[in-house]
Amino acid sequence: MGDMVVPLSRCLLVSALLFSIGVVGVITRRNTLVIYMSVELMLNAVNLSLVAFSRHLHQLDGQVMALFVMTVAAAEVSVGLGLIVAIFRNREHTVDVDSMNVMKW
Amino acid sequence: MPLLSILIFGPLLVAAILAFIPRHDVGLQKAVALGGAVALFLISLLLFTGYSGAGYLFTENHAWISTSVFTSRYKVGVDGISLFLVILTTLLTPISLMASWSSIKTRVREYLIFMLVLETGVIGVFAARDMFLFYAFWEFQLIPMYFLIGIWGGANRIYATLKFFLYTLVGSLLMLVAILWLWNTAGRTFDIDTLIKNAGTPIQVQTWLFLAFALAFAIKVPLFPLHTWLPDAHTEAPTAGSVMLAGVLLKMGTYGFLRFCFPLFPEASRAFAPLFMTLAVIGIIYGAIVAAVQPDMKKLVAYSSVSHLGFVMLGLFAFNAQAWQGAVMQMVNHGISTGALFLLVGVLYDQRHTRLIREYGGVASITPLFNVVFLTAVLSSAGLPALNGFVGEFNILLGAFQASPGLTIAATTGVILAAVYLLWMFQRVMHGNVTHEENRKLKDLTHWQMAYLAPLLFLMVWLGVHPNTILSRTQGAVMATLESSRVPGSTGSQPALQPQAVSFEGGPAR
Amino acid sequence: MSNPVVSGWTPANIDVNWLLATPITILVLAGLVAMMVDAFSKKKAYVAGVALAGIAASMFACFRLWDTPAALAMSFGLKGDAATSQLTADNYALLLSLIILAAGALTVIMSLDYLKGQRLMRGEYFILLLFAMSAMILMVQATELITIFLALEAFSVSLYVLSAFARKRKRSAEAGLKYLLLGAFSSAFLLYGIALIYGTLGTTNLLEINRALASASTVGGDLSRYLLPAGIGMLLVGLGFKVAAVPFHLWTPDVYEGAPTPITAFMSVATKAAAFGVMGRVLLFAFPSARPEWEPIVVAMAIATMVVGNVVAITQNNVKRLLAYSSIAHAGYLLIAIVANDSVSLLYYLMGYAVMNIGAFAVVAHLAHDGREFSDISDFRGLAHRNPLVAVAMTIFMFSLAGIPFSIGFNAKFVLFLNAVGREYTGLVILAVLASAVSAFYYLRVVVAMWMREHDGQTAQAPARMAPGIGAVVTLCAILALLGGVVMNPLVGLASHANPSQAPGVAELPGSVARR
Amino acid sequence: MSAQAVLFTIFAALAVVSGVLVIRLPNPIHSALALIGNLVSIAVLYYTLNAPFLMAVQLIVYAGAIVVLFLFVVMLLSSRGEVHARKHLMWLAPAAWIGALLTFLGAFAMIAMDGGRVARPSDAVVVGDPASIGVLLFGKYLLPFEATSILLLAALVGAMYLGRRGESGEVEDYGGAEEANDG
Amino acid sequence: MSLLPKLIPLFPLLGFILCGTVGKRLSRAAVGALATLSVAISFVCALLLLRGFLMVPGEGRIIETTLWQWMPLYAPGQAVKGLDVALLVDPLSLTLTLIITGVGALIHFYAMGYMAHDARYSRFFSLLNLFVFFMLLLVLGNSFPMMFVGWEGVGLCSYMLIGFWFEDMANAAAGTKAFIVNRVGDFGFLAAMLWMFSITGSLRFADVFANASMFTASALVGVTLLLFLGATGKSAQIPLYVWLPDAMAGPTPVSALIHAATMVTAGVYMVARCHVLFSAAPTTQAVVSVIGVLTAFFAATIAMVQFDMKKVLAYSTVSQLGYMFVGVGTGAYAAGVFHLFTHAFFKACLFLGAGAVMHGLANNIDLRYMGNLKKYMPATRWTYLAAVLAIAGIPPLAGFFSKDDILAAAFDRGHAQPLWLFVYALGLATAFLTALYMTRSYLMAFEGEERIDWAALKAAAAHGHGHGSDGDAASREPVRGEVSADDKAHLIHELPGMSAVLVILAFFSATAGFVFGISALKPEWLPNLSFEKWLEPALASWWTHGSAVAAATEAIPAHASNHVALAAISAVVALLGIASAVALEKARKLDTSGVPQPLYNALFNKYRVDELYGAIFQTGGKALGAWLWQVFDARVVDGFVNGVGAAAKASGSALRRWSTGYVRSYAFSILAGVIIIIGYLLFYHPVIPPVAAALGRGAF
Repeated sequence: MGDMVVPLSRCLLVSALLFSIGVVGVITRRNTLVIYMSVELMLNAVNLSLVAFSRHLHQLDGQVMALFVMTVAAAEVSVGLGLIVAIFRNREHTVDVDSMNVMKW
Repeated sequence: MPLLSILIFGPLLVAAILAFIPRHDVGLQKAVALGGAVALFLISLLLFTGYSGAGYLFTENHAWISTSVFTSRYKVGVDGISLFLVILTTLLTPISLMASWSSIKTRVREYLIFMLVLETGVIGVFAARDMFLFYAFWEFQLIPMYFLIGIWGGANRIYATLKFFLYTLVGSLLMLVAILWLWNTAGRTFDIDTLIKNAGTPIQVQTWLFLAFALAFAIKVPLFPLHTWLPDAHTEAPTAGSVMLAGVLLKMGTYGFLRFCFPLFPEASRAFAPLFMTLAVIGIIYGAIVAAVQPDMKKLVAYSSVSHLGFVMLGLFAFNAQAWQGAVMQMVNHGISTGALFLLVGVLYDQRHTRLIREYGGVASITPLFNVVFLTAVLSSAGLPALNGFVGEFNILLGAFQASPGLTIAATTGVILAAVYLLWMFQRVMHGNVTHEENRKLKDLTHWQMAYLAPLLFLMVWLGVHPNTILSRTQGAVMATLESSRVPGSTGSQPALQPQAVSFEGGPAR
Repeated sequence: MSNPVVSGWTPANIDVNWLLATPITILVLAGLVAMMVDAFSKKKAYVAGVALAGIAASMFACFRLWDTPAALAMSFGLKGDAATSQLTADNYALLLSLIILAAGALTVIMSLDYLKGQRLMRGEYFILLLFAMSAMILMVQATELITIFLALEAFSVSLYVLSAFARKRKRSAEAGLKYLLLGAFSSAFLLYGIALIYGTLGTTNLLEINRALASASTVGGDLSRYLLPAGIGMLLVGLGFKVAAVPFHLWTPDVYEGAPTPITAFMSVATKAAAFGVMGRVLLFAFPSARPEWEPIVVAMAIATMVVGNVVAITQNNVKRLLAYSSIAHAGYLLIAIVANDSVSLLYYLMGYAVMNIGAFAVVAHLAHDGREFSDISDFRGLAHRNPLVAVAMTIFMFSLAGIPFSIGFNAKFVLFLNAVGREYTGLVILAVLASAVSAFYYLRVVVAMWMREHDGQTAQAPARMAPGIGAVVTLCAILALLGGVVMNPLVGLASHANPSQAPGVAELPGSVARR
Repeated sequence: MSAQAVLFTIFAALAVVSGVLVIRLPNPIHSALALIGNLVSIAVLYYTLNAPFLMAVQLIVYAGAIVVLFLFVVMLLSSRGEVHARKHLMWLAPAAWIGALLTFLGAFAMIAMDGGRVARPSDAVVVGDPASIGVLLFGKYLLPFEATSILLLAALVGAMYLGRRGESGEVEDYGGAEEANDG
Repeated sequence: MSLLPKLIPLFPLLGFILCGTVGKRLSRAAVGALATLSVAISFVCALLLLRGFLMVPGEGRIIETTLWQWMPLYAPGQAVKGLDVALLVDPLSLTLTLIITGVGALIHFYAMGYMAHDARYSRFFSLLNLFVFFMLLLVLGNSFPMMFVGWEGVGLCSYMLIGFWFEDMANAAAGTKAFIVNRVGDFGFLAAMLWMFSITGSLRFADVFANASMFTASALVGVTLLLFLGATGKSAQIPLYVWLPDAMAGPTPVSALIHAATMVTAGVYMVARCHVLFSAAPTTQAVVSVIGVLTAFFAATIAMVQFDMKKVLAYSTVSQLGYMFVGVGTGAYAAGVFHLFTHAFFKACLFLGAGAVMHGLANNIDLRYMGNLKKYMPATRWTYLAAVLAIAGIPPLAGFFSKDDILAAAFDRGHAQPLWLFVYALGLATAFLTALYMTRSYLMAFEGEERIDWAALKAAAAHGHGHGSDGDAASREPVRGEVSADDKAHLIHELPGMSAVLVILAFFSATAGFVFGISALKPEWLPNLSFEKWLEPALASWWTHGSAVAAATEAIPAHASNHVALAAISAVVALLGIASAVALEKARKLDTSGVPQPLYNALFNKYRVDELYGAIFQTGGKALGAWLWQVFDARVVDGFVNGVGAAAKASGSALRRWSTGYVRSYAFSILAGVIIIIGYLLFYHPVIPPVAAALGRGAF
């Protein structure tokens, strides 16, 4: 294939870029749900790296790992959404993460 | 018989018994505590009668901690130096208990327990022959004192007790690092004798280790300018707390120098001797001057401790037998005299609930016996010859003069100043007309109070006229310590100790 | 099968010894049984009973597995190549498991009273606790990064929920949410780190990593110059988050304060044990050769953690929050053990820390009543009057945490510092002792409140009688804290016996993989 | 440039753009939709990287399940979104951008230095087909696979507990009774 | 013979213990008798010792007896030896012992009457006995430390007895002042001991003096000057004389015994005891002599204008002590000690006379409210007169011999060293002043117009006798008349016991001089009881055998002048002084109205030295103490300590803000950590060129 293949470094670069975007999302967004989405971005970015590495190493281990990561993402999201629903029910109806600062210092 | 273990764990046992006495039965609690403390004192006298010669006696050595990381043994023993500090502790504990017999009204049981635990800790420090054991006791005894000041202290007690605890702790922890370093470099053991034998560390390292040890001890002493915790702690502590604090806790610092700093780091100790002697002399004079202007009697006595312990430090860093004998003597003396002073201030405080000098005046005409006892304690503290205080100071000065005449002469002015602040205080409290009507109701010393003051008075006089009671027993230990603190290669100009040449029976007339 | 990449990993070739996983499987089974009991029984104490039974059985399994010969203590690897195994039951893992289990047992016992008082008695609580424990044990037993990651996520998820267990309480819910958001965020970094390590070394198996690095054959080609250290760094971010190392510590005070007190106790001890266990295994076993890369990072974290934890704790007025910062500080000391390559102190310290910290939180739990928690320092005022035994116990815990002699806390610190000095990390130790001098101040504040101040009478006072469960935990911990201060041989012996380097084919070699 | 590479470049760009949209769109529903775009783009990237099975899972699990879950909750909560903007947190957004940029630059440099050197040609193509992955999953990765069971169980129990309506007797303190007593 | 020395101090000690412990339960007579007897027995012991000494030749008159070892001494390079509790009896110490116990016993006896009505009777006698005990230790100690024990012990007793009536703060303050000023002197003594020990390795007199050659010249001067500093404190010399006048606040027997006859002479004794060292240090000798004569002169000038009878006597004591120092400073140790000896009698007599006056006048001590007391107190008057003449130096009374001896010695030494001519001249001037002011005090008290405050006397009599302060007497207005002569005789009376003591002392004041005086001036028919010869073995020969110091001592030229002429000059000067006083009395100017006001102020206020010291040491010391305490200690030292704590707290308060409560900022903190780690990984190696190179290779 020669240079026909997408270079590993390019994949990693895209992955890093997506990861960074996710990071920015987590920090800049106040809506808890969007923060969750940003975390998903980050996890997907890592998955991309894993897959790229997997191809690079002529293995499938990376792909299996990505599969596990998806499970983790699903579990996290389900609990996270459950939590936000519980909070939303009990609290002044907002999902603004900045309003959760009773405890500080 | 494992005398030292009995002395170390006896108080704990008594404290444990106290825990099971019903809370309301205060009388029984007091009786048990005092009975235990007196019994322990009597047992400690067996140390005195059984001690002979030099070296460590009553040694116990049992396996304790034996792990892959380190080994530490339960090794205790006393030599002539620690012997008297142990006895001083066992003596002052029952006295303190008696002094607080009626003045402590709240949480009596806890109070008694903490006093006894304190006794354990302090005796442990003086008896430990294993560095780990020593350090454990060294820090451990902070706890009971911390509670004694913090619970039964004066208005500003919490600040004072925290300051006491933290100040001491900071110093101790750096010593801990030094101990660990020493362990690593000197044979990976905590056995003090082995450490001393192996501690041939290069001078640069020695300097740091010495400073770490010295910081811990100097804070405890306290050496100027590390003294500010002391007046606060004393002012706020209950009487018995002050007695124990001044009587024995401060001695742990000077004892530490003698027992650890000098043998372990002989070169560094000597290299720093000018600095420490200077600080000691500053402490002597500074403590005295500041004491003179104190409006509070306890604070005055506290600052006087700074001054008195300055003498001890001066003697210690003179590195000769005369001064060390004096220093050891002075450690004991200070415990007796200052302890008595605190007790007497406590007698006044219990009745009037103030320690301000200006609240008194003319007390002598109301309480003649108190007057005599107080004056004796004051004079003992001021170093009047024929009383105990003089012997220590005189020996220290004799020895220190050989090391540094100039500083010693400066220190000698402390003798003048001691008279100034003590007698001036005495005059303002005891003499003149009764200016406060409340003072007319002051009671003279009761039999109970005399019962616990009498031993101290007796010792003041006895040790003044026959200090050999102590000096003859400390000589061997002092000489041995001096020998082990000798800088290798240098020929000491110490007197040649020929045991058979020493006569304590009194030399023949010329 | 024909696929070359599966090379060798055919079911027939894999050595699966489920016996080694019994501590985990027992807990999972117990969790499942508990779910059934919860579903069919109104009496939630039965659930707790199941949980305790499960923990006891798991502990028993741990004891049975203790000292399994190294060759037999490996599982889930290729037959004949122990270094490919993914699960180990070495003493290191078992001791950590025991710490986790003990913490869990004490938590369950004190939770019964606590939950009753807080009207929170739910079966899920114990079930989640069981799952969390099993995941933690899996994490310390695993020798493979993906398993570690999954286990970490599993117990984290449980803990997210447990933190928010008093979901109608503002602080609890907030704690859960904060923990979850930050946990997910940080585990993304952890995952990234794992991905980089995988990418550069071609394996996620710790033993293989060790072997690969030791033999210096660069499996992943030339990738390891920066990306491998970066991977280790990201790994440290994720683990640093779990152990509450600065600057990843910020969740700790909030979560510790908001979570139900027994959960806080459990988190502070078990999470720490699991995370430090993994950190030790990863850094000291997988990456000893990469020490030049990670050591400065860990040292910096240790310094910052000790300083920040202790200094900020001074200003805290809530005991739970104070203990949270104190746990940060203790993480700093533990990081020294990591740096000093000292698993003995690490384990011993964790044991000691478990005893005194659970005890302290149990006392806080004791103060909670009437559906509310009273964890302000002012709530401790006059406790010595009202409840002297509790005050004595709390005093023991505080002095032990401060590292005053004749307490297990002192001995733990002593051993840790001793080994660190013995390995020439004196500078760190000096900093650590200064920091612990600072720490004495805030521990003493609690003691001051209990002994030297009177209750202002404005807030409700703690019940005079102690609930049996909490009482038992407090008493046990107090006795252990004191006993451990005098008797060191058994626990240190246990810790020294749990040295994981007995794993075969794993050698600690000097030198670095990369750059130099 | 091969078709694969072209495909990669296009969808990588799409993924980045949709990613940016996720974090920039004010309405969470829009964000969720952008997330779908992002996930799909990544799925395509998986395909270009020889992971067809993963692409399928990505589409089914992520775009199909997770994002739908997101949409449900977003609509369920019909939140007012980000209402109070805290003045003292204004620094966070630029700081985050700069920080993320720095991180990315660091990653860029590292990838350039390490990854740039190893673009070695590869002839053995390993494709992640379901069978191979299955073998790995139940062989080599049996233990992590089992680990996920704990994870999922915990998530299940947890989510159920959290999502359940409250029962009587549970102490509530919402309503401002509790004041922050630290400070 | 070795038992007696031990017994001498023992009895007063026993007396002290008995009076102090059970004294309150005994009757007053018993206490007084016990105390007096204990001293008297010691006196008998001393007499027995004297008898023993007189039976052996001079060389054998020395006993050193050890009681027990006090403490070990570790002199560098020497074997450990003991510092003993041991006594040394030689003619010098025996002389002092006789004075102390003899005069002491008399004063004890006198005090039984004087203190009869005091509330703290037993305390008084126990302290008096304690004083005698310490004084005996002082003179009998065989080493410097032993001497120091007595030295400070007598200071303590002095302190307690001056402040005996401590209800009046002025008395207590006087006591404290005495002790503290003495401590300044003791500092010198102590420092000298340290120095001597560091040189000779011993502190026993015999060892130190035998090794006097080990001292360098400067060490010798230093040691002796320090010793002399001790002496100036104890013996009230410039600059430490300020305590003695105030010390008159104590009961009069105390003033007589401690502050006139015995304790204050300890400095003289000490210099005489250390004559080996002093003789070898001419610089110090000059200092001692000049200080002595200056003190003598200035104290005499102050005494001129005082109205307090006891103050006059106090300054007179200071002045006479100055003479003694001139004696021992000049090298005429025997003369100095001889003056000490005679002074003990006449000054005790004078003080006890003044005490009798006070006793008669209900504690009035102000000369302005006396006059014509000869009418009421004849015995007191005659004995007082005899003592005045003795101190004035009228031949053949005791003072004449002793004073003349000193002046002659100074004049002799003036041949070689002209400084001593100045000493002699000033001494002579002082002799004139002494005669003048002593006669003045006699005239104002016993002769002339009657200025007695009868009303106050009557009031006091109604209240019964009590000894309060002396100070308020001066504020009373004189009230005349209205009291019958009978009443007067009843109000002012003498106690026979007290008078008997006065007579004995007056007798010795009159005769001691020509019995024991210098042989050159004595008629042939008197037995040869020369004081100098008696002391000779102790002062010259023993300690210095073969040493270099001995040579130095002998280098001083022997007597060369015509002593008869010098004595005549002295006598004339004394007579002139008396005549002047009588003349002033005739002119009614004894109340000092003739003295110019500025001079009067300066003299009456003792040259304001007290105020100067007060300003420097009291005010300045207090200010320094307050500054050190409240500023330096509290702000600087403690400020640093608290500052560390505050800094920790402040950094804690700052760092806790890190934990803002906002989860997003927590996330940013994690990101920051990541950045730091990545930054660190990239930091140590150049980044830009390799990246550029990689890009050049087509990394992506």
